[in-house]
Amino acid sequence: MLTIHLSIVIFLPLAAALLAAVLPGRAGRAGRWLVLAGTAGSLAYAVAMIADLDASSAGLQYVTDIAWISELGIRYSLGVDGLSLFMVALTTLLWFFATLAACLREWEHPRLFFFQLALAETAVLGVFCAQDLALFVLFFDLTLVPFYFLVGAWGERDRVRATTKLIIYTLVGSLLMLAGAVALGVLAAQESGGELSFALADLTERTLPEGTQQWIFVLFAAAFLVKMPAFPLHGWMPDAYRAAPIPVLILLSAVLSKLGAYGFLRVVLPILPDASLHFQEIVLVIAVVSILYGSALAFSQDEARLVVGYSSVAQLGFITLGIFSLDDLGAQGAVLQMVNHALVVGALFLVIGVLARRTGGSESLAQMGGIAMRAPVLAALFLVVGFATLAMPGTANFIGELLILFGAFESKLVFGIVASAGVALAAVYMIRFYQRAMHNRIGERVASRDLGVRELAVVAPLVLVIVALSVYPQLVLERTEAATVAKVERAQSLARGEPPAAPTAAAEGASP
Amino acid sequence: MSATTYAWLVLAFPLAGTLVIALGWRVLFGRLAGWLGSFAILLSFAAGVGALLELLALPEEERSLTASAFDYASTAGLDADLGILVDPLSVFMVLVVSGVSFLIHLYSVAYIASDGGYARFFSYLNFFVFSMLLLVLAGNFVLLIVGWAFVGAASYLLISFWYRRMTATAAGIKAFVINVVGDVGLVLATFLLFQATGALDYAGVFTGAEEAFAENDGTLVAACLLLLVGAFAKSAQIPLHTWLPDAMEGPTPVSALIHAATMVTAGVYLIARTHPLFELAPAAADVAAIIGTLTLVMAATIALVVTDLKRVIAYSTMSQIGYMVLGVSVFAYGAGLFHLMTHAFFKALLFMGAGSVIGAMGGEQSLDRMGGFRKAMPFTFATFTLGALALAGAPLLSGFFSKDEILAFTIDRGGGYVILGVVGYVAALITAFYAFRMVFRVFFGKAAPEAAELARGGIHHADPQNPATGEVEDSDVGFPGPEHHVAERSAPMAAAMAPLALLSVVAGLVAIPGVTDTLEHFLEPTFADSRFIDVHPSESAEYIGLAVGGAIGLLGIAIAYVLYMRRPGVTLALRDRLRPVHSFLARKWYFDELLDALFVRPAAGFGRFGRTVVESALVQGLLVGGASGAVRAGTSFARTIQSGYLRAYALLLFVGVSGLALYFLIASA
Amino acid sequence: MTPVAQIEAPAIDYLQLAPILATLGGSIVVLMVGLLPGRFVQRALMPALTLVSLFAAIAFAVAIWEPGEVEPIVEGALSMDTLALGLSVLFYSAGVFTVLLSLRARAVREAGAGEYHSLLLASITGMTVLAAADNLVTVFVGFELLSIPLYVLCGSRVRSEPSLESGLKYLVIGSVGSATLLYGLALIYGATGATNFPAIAAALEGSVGATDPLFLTGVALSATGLAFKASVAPFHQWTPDVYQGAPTPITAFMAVATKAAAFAIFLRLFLDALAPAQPDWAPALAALAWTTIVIGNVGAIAQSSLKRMLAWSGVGQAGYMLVGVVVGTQLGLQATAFYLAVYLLMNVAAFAVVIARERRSEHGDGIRSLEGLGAASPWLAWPMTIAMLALAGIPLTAGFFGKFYLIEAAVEGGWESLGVAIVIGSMLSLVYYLRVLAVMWMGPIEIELPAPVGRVARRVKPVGGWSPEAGARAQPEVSAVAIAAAAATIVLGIVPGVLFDVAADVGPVFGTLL
Amino acid sequence: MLFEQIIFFAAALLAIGGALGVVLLQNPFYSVLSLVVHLIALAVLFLLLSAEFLAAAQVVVYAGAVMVLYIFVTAYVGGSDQPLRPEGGAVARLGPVFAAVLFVELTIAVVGSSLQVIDTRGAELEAGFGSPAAIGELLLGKFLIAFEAASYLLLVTAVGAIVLAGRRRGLEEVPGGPEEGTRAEAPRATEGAA
Amino acid sequence: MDVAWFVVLSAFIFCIGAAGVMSRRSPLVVLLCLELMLNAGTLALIAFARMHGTGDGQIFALIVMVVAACEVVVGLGLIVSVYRRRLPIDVDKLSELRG
Repeated sequence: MLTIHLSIVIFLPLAAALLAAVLPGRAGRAGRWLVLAGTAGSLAYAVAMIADLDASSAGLQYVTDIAWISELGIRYSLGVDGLSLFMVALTTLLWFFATLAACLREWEHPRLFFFQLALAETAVLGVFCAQDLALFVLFFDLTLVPFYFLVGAWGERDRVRATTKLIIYTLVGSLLMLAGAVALGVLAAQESGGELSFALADLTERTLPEGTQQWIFVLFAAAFLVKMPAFPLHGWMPDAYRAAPIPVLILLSAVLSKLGAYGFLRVVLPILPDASLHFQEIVLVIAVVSILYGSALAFSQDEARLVVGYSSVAQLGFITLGIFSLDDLGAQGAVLQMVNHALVVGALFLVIGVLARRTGGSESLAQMGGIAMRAPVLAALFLVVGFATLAMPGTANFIGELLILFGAFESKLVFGIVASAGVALAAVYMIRFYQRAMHNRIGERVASRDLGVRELAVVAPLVLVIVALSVYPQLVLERTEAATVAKVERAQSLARGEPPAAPTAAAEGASP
Repeated sequence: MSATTYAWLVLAFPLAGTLVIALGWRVLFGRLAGWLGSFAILLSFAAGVGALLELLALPEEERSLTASAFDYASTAGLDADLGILVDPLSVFMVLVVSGVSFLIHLYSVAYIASDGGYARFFSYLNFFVFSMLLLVLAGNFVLLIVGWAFVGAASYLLISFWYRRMTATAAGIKAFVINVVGDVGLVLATFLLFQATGALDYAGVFTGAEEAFAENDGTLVAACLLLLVGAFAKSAQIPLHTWLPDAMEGPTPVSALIHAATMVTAGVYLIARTHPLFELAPAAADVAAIIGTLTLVMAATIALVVTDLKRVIAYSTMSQIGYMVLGVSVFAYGAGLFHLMTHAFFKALLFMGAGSVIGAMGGEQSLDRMGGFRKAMPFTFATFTLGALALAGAPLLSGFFSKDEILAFTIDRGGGYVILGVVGYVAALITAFYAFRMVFRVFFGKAAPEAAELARGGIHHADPQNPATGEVEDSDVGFPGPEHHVAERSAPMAAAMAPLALLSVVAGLVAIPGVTDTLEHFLEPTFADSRFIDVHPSESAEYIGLAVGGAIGLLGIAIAYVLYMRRPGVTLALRDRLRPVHSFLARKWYFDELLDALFVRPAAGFGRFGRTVVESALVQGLLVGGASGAVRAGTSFARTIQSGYLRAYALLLFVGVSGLALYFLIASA
Repeated sequence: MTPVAQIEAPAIDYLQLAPILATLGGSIVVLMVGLLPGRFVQRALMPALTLVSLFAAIAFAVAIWEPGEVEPIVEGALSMDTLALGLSVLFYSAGVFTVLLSLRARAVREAGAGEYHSLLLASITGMTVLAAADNLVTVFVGFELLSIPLYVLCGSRVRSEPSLESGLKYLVIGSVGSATLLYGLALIYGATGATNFPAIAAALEGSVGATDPLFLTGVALSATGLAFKASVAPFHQWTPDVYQGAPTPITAFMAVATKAAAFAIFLRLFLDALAPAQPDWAPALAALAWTTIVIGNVGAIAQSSLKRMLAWSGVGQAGYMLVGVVVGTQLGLQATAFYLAVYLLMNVAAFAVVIARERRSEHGDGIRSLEGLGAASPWLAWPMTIAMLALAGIPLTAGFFGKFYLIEAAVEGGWESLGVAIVIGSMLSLVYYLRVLAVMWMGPIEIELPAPVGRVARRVKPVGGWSPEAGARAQPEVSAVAIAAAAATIVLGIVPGVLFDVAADVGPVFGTLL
Repeated sequence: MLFEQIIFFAAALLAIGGALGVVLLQNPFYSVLSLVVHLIALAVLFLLLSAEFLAAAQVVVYAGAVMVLYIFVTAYVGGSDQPLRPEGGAVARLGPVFAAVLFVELTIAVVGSSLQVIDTRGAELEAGFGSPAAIGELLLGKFLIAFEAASYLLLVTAVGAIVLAGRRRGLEEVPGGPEEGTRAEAPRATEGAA
Repeated sequence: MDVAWFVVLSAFIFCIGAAGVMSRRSPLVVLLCLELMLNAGTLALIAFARMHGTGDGQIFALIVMVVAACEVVVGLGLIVSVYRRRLPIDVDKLSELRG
């Protein structure tokens, strides 16, 4: 089947933004709503796809596969399975809310701003849909351009240094990955004698010798770990988080960080199974350290953004842990947790924005306190989000972490046990955050008032999604299971010393 | 309707109550929220009764029903559904929980009346009851953990209900984090069981465990110990008990409901629920027994010296739960649960009484300032004393039977258990003593000014101040309300206390050795598979135990009478004589300091170290600074040789040439 | 003494020579017409005629375009194969852009329109000769024919001190370079006894071993000479100084055309004549590539003058392209050709903006001249942005595929390390490319250049380019060039197929390559 | 034969001497003159290598025309002589060293070369080798392009010379703006502070 | 007389020229040194031509002479205009473009 559905999903926002950018003067002011409509369109499309996804098959659906640059063996090849589809869904969802949040305040050069916003969405969606490694890399690198401007031109304190750091840091990774990707394609072609192709399906079938796999793995890992970010590669995070405007920050933290984890699942594990196994323990160490370190820093921060920022480091540590447990339970947990984390982080930053408006713009915990007093609704929503963030049992996050830990226990008990300390630490930093902000004595400059309609319109729906998912996490689990299992099966069988499972074509979809 | 349907209803009502009150907080005027909440719990209790009847209608061996709503999380070999288990044990718990909870709701309707967070309070309470019922009805470990954590969350919310009190919020965090530690323990345990048995539901795990594990198998013991971590965190047993005294920061009904009657007994329930595992791993059971005993002694001793009325009761709670833990871990399930029930009654009663007194004192909680309330509040006096008697194990009251049955079972096991039993009796003596220490210091002696005012028909309303720090607080949202209420003046409170008083007296009658064993018999189906189901101390032994226990109880009361009524000065003299002992007890055996030094400080230190050292030195310094430093060095090198001097350029060019030529010469050789 | 022998003139295929003749003739015509006085002639006719001859050359080049190996013409002096023609088209288009950018340049006034344009055309002719050279002598002549006019053009603003300085520097260092090249060629000739490339290759295959020290030393010296022209480190030092001093249109021309010519002959000499010795010279060139990539990008970081910054970045880019030579495969050849084309577009766009700004702003070619451009005149800011992103190798610009292609060639040729070198270079380059974007788009900001550690390098003064013609008026042609080049960069970044086809044609000119 | 060797060494010494003179003599005038000597010595060597035509060209064109041009310019500019001042002194010291290194390398290359013929007087020459006729034949034949290009190059050079040294017409009225051609910033005086 | 001698001699002259370029500051003399280097090339070419007995080398040499002349002319032209601009005739003084 050859459909253009995905192309529509990907490019709809960009198209809307271009249209909005060329709209003349007065209409131009309404352009932002056009962009919002574009993101809404993609969101609707994604939801529809989830609705009629064939959960049973691990294969690709809505496949588009056209030769783009035959000289380089690059194909415009899109497709989704359960895994990608949920990534797409959460991307569109968060972009919708971020854009909405952005629409509700004023920007200078709004056209440019919303254009960049939409361009970013298109790029990210491209990454999640790409089924050709070169295309994947292309979109992956492309994501950085709009974010460079979004943070640099509309950011806050010290924005230029922050955004430069962000881009250089992450692009260093991405460029290494570019080299790795090219090498992967070419060497795989030479190895197998086939003609040059970057199609993930082909690459999965053409297994490289372990030595080659290893150095390519390093290049990819560099890109993905920086993106997450994982300790000690999170140097860009504090500055960027401080500088980014809230709507951008939501996307940066909720969606962009997932690119790394997704990349591991989509590219590294299936294509470089031996290397994944070889480096498993190193990556696990990084993951565990990220968990503990991130948590520890999260509960010693004063800036609300950084509390969440470092908590994300920890959360993505968990996700990495799940992925590199090389165990289907862990992987499933990781996938679920990717969705959860995106949702809660998005909500948290929205809340931080709301809080800042009640503390005279300050986001320092020391300045907050007692905000709950006249804002029960805000307090309640924040509480729900907080509990979800610390993965309280009964939330989908708990199921995610449970699966991750089970996976980790299965494969590497020690790492799992150390990591489980992170669960308790999460409780510490999250409750501390909630308490310092909402409870305790009232800060001097705090003016406690409840959520306005606009704020409610942005925050509440997101919280509803979180609650819904908590009641029925199965929604994600059953649809992603087949795909995820297919991603890890090779590495898993290697890890268990079974004869390596032949890469099932179904696992990667019909090869072009 | 089948028992399971009732069970769903049991869950449904409190949940509905929570949501309705939470969403409708704006429109629920006056005390409507309170009545609504209480009514929801009443319905839930009714449903519980319905379930009980349905269950009794069934033949004994079929009295274990499961029902499942939908797949909660089932993927990659793991399968957890939203399922409940209805059997005598869970129904028993449901009844105790919902029953006591109802009365406490009733009490709160009046007690909390003037508080700014009235509706919030009741939605929290309902949520707590829902969570607790979920915990006891859960059909598999995942759902158990969910209920377990919800209970913890509810207790966090209620402890820091007066959230603008720093002390309250601090206590809340402490409780929450320790509870989460417990959760983690449960998760780990669950995994070990899941790995071995491949199942998550109770039946599957228990049957699987019997195949998978030999007696005292290492893994199983580990799993049981991890279960105990969870249990101890909830039930405030050593070393995870430090949160309970601080939890008294919460409003008194909360202390009554959560921190006396229901939540803290969850650990006991857990051990009883997973008894097949513990019977397979006696080693773990013994650990539980020993820790239970330790706790009950420690708590009792501390209760001797604490001067905060509520904290005294809190420590007594710890110590009583120690008895229960001891009971269930010597496989005297009936006894343990029996004590759980009786304790729920009299301890809730004690707290309510305390609440009434504190109300009269205008929020003041210190025993030192109380006294002489006997005349002013006869009803409170009467009920409180009954509760104290039950606690002290005075003959023929509920505590008398339940406690002594546990000890009888323990001693009956012989061997080392005898020591535990003896210790238990010693602690009983202390218990009796501190129980009446409270009674005498609160209700007898010289009347406090508040008591006098109450007698004169007024009631003392100090502007609320933090009992811990004494700082004055406004009475707006997030602080205690301005008014205070005493049982004598508000019907709902009295209406809640009277039945409990009655129960504390008569509850013992359901299990008089040799006469009645209603409870044991009812619970039998659950424990039918236990190897100890038929192990009973001989009646004679039980009666001897009862005699001894009764005597000890009376003796303790007598000593208290002598020390506090006859020769007041003595206690002070004693305290000065035994200064070190006293301070050791007053500092709660230094457990807070210990945990602080072991966990809190290191963690905080690690965080500070990370923020100040690692971030700057490694992350920003070495990785960022190092790279950019290298680049900068390269830059200025490149620019330095770019000196602008033609001849220098020529030089470099020839350097390059000769270099290349050299390479090629070597290559040619 | 033999009686005077009859000289039979060689067969000359004029059609094949047509492109060369077009520019050559053009230069003479322009020179002659330039003698006529009159504003119209000077301002309008000169550029027009130049453009005519350039377009004619392009037309001829396309006309005789024929993939695959072609017979050398005129006794093996030249071989107008697709490599020569393809790159020549680049020279010609570079010429076109230069002419447009020079319309208001002071250099034209000071040098005289006729001379200026005819020198430009002469240089272009030299480039074509060089790119087509199939014989050592032709190589040298072409080399000089390309260089000498440029020396003059660099110094053509005789009233401007930087211009003179750059001219003299370029001349002296350039002559050293060509002397070295000459000596190298002499040694090669000495070792092989032949001047025609095929003959040389044959000799290396046969009688003379490819490892003869005399021969290899010759390779070393001639490599140096070419590396110098391509501004490959450590022979790059003239580049920033000359680029900054020269009139900016000429800088742009040198940046793209000279480099292309240098690489043309690099490819031709090393992949054709010296192909047999590839194992010997490849490692050396690889080392040069590494050095160049690092030095170039590192040097660019601290530049406050846009011209210098582009010069340094040009050094770095030369390093990338050298990779294509090192691997010595057909793919490498194609990748290099492809990148040269892309490189032309990116740089023209960038330089056009620099010209537009330096003529207006008091900051001259300093980076400050771009401040707030995004808001002030997006039609200049966007091309600059695109150019920078493309140079940095960001996707959806031609630059991305250029790098992609080179890396692919490197890996396929077994030089993974060079692939990594390219990406490392790109990383370094981000620092200064992004700075430009920040200055244009991110409002008034502190432009932070890394403070030099160790011995302080002396401050660099921006060079003024203020031009009376442009002082007040808009410069449509400059913006047009910028926009056109930028647009092409984007288009080729989305549908690069066309360019790839051309590159694929250029590939198989040397039968010997795999 | 001996006679030839004597001539070679004499000419060689003369050439080297001339070269050294160019580099070492302080006064540009003398440098030019010693270059002339050097060129003539080279012409002699050309003769030894049986390149009569080139020898002639060398003497006539080079030592004659070009050097005269040199003299004029030197006179015009006034070659004030400077000592080898240590501005960029390291360079002045290192330069000769690397030159020497290069020389050693080249010598090794020549000596180490596996070509036997290099250690002979060279191949057997057919008659008229190096004669104007032979040269002409090659120029108009095999090297036609090079020849034409070279001639074109001469033309271009002439143009260049005009551009550079020729008197400019009509540029004296230079409108205002920053003093044309100078740097955009501070005047020269302040520049070059280390 | 062996060809090698001539080649070595030419190499020596080449290096003298190089050394001169690197050590003299008067652009005039620098130009002369460049002449030296080019002449070294010529000599080598002619020697090789003799060695191989082919005329190519001599033609090459002839061309080189032309080129050398051209470079001289352009160089002198630049020097003259530098002088006209009243700048010091000293390559070390012409070092404003740098960094």
